Amino acid sequence: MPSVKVEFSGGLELLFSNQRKHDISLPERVPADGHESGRPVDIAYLILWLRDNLLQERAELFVENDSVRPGILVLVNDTDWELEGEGECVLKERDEIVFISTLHGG
Amino acid sequence: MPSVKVEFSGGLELLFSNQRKHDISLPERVPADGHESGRPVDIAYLILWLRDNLLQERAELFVENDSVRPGILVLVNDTDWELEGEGECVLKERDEIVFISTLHGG
Amino acid sequence: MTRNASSAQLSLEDYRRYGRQMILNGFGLPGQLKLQQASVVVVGAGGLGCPALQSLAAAGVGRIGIVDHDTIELSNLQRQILHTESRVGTPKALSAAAAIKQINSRVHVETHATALTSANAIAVLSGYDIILDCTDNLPTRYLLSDTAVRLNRPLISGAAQQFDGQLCTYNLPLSSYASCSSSTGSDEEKDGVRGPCFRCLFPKPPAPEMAGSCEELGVLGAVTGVIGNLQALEAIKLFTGLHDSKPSLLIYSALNTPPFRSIKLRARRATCPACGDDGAKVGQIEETDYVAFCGGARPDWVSRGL
Amino acid sequence: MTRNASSAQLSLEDYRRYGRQMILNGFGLPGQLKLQQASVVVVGAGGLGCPALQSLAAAGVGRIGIVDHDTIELSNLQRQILHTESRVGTPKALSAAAAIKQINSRVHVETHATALTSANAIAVLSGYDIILDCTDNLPTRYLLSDTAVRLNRPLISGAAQQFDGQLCTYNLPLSSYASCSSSTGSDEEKDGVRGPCFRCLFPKPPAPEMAGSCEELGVLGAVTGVIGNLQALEAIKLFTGLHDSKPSLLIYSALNTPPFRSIKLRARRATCPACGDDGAKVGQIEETDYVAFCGGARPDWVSRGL
Ligand SMILES: [Zn+2]
Ligand SMILES: [Zn+2]
Repeated sequence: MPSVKVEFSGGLELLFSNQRKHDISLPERVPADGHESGRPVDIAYLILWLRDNLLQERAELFVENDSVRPGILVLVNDTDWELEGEGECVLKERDEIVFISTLHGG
Repeated sequence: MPSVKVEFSGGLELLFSNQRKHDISLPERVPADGHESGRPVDIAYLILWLRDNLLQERAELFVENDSVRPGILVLVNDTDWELEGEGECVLKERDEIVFISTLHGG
Repeated sequence: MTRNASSAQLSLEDYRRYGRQMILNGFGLPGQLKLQQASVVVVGAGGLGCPALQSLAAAGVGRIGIVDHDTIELSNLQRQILHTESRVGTPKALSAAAAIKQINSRVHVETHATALTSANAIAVLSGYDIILDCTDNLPTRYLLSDTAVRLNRPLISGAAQQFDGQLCTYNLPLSSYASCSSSTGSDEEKDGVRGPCFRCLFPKPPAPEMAGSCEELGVLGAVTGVIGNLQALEAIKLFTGLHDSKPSLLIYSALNTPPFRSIKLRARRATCPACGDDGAKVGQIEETDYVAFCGGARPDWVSRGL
Repeated sequence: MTRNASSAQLSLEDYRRYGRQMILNGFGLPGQLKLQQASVVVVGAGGLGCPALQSLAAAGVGRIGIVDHDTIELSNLQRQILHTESRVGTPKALSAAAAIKQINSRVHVETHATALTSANAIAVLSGYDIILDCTDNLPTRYLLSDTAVRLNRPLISGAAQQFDGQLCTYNLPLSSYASCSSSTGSDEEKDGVRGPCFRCLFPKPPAPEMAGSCEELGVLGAVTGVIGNLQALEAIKLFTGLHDSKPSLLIYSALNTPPFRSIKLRARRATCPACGDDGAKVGQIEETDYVAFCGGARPDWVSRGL
């Protein structure tokens, strides 16, 4: 049951009850009824878990083709997830995952 | 052998070869010839270790009465050391210890 | 902060002027009225004071005091962005007042073109809700902290040197400032719920050898700009009740990765000679000679070859 | 950046003016000369552009372009701190130019009081070493990124909304900029060593529903002040060779604890339609209608009750 901290920023928090920070407990492995079940819980699974459990509205603004919408940046412990294996990055206890959208005001 | 990160800021780096960040490996326990030897390595020991091994000049600007000079703030993983037991705070692997002096310019 | 927010009015012109902040969550008309009724004093109209004053005036803080006894020199213009070439030689307090009046003529500006001393600090500062420390020397920083404790005011302290900056709100009200500073709370009630003062954290100043001024050590104008704006933001958060009331110290180093670090601070020190508990205080500050306390006149760095 | 630093001169007056930054470690006379010979263009003279322009001019950047087609409104004064009450109604580019001339008349200021479009972007921006994105809308942000990639220029992008800000230097030179941008390096050599562009990170804009402007969502002036000053600092670090050349994104949230977070960014994306490798690019941007790409005209938030 890794407990991870999830944060939404840049407007994405609006999709999650306008709350920026969430503490989340996930199963150790992807549940048996899931796609590719049995693998350790990774960010790909977290994204779907957030969609199914935490998202309040308009899933299409957060998820596209079972990953995040291309305009959303995912950060794992303050590092761009592309440097960490993207969706395949396995979650460890106390990881901090941040989802941000770009701001554009000035 | 906990490896800790030590950072100096606010001018204190001038006493340490003008280098802000240092990676340091310490013994697991305070060596047998030290004061109160045998106890786990804590910040009190780190301060003396820094004085004896890393300090380049004028120890009196860093150490006073076997602790840091009163004008120096010690931070353990971004928390004021007074909240962490001050010198008795035992060091763990990858702890970040920051020593800062106050800036006063404007 | 002294008048009652609910009875106050905002002019139609001010609705237009401040609309972009009044639509913010948690700000609104009540937030704007609180700013309008608030007062702040900025000590030092230099590298930190200029950007702080600019932001405070633009946001519509009702009454702003400016304390500075200096006159403008050419070497100030690299960072003291309210002053202009044509005003070189004139007092900084007056120059800064003229500049912020051009941005917002509705702000009431009070200038104190005088040096702050232990003799006048209470008189000069007591008329304001919040004090901004934008000074450039340690003796005045200790004087400001001790005075803020005596006046029971938050002290938003900024500092900048070379590529580095620090920000801390001392004597921070630990329950919501907007509510606890209302006229219903007595000074005694407020006393118990304050964060540490400058002296709690730094009971002893750094050695004079390590404490050059900006004039001696240099500073980048963008660094003072960042810290000065952050000081204004702290004040706005306190006035509008948006501050989280957690004492913290922000350290900034423009060349570091990451550049910012936030530190969770201790509670105030019961034994602090300034803000400690009666009977537990160790030492006393009543007769402090601030300059002597900080090691006397600063050493001459140039002659020491540093 | 085009002339040779070693042959340039600094006037005696400039030694006095810039002394406080010239004594900084790693800055010195070479740093000041690099700034004097540098050019920067600030796109948007609003909430971010004003503080950025102020810091760049005060520091002595030799040539500064200002691009803005807007005129000043009363509602701008809450955060656009170069503009004054008396200049309401006049073009922002001219007002900003007048303001920074008062700080530093030795800076050469060029105004472009015109809207940036895909038709004129190359012509307007190609004359400058570094581009600052201080705009307030997504279509222009994509246009600026694509243009910066084509011109092979670093793009220092700031953004601010409500209590939040972001800062990122796109197309960052990964070896020292001060050296690699000298006349000896060809464009091809430089091409291979750049960080990601805006499109690498955000290939698709956020849904229009989530992308209001500052006018719609609001913003605090001190937040734009912090980010604008940080943008100026990025430029100064690049010009003087003090940048660490590590692509990173800074996110700021004034109400968060801690308020700042720095993120280590990926390399540029080989498949990026803008900055990707020839042959590997997926999609193309040549004929992009930037407004349509970002979802067309923004929804009317007021009528949607948000
Ligand atoms: Zn105290
Ligand atoms: Zn790209």
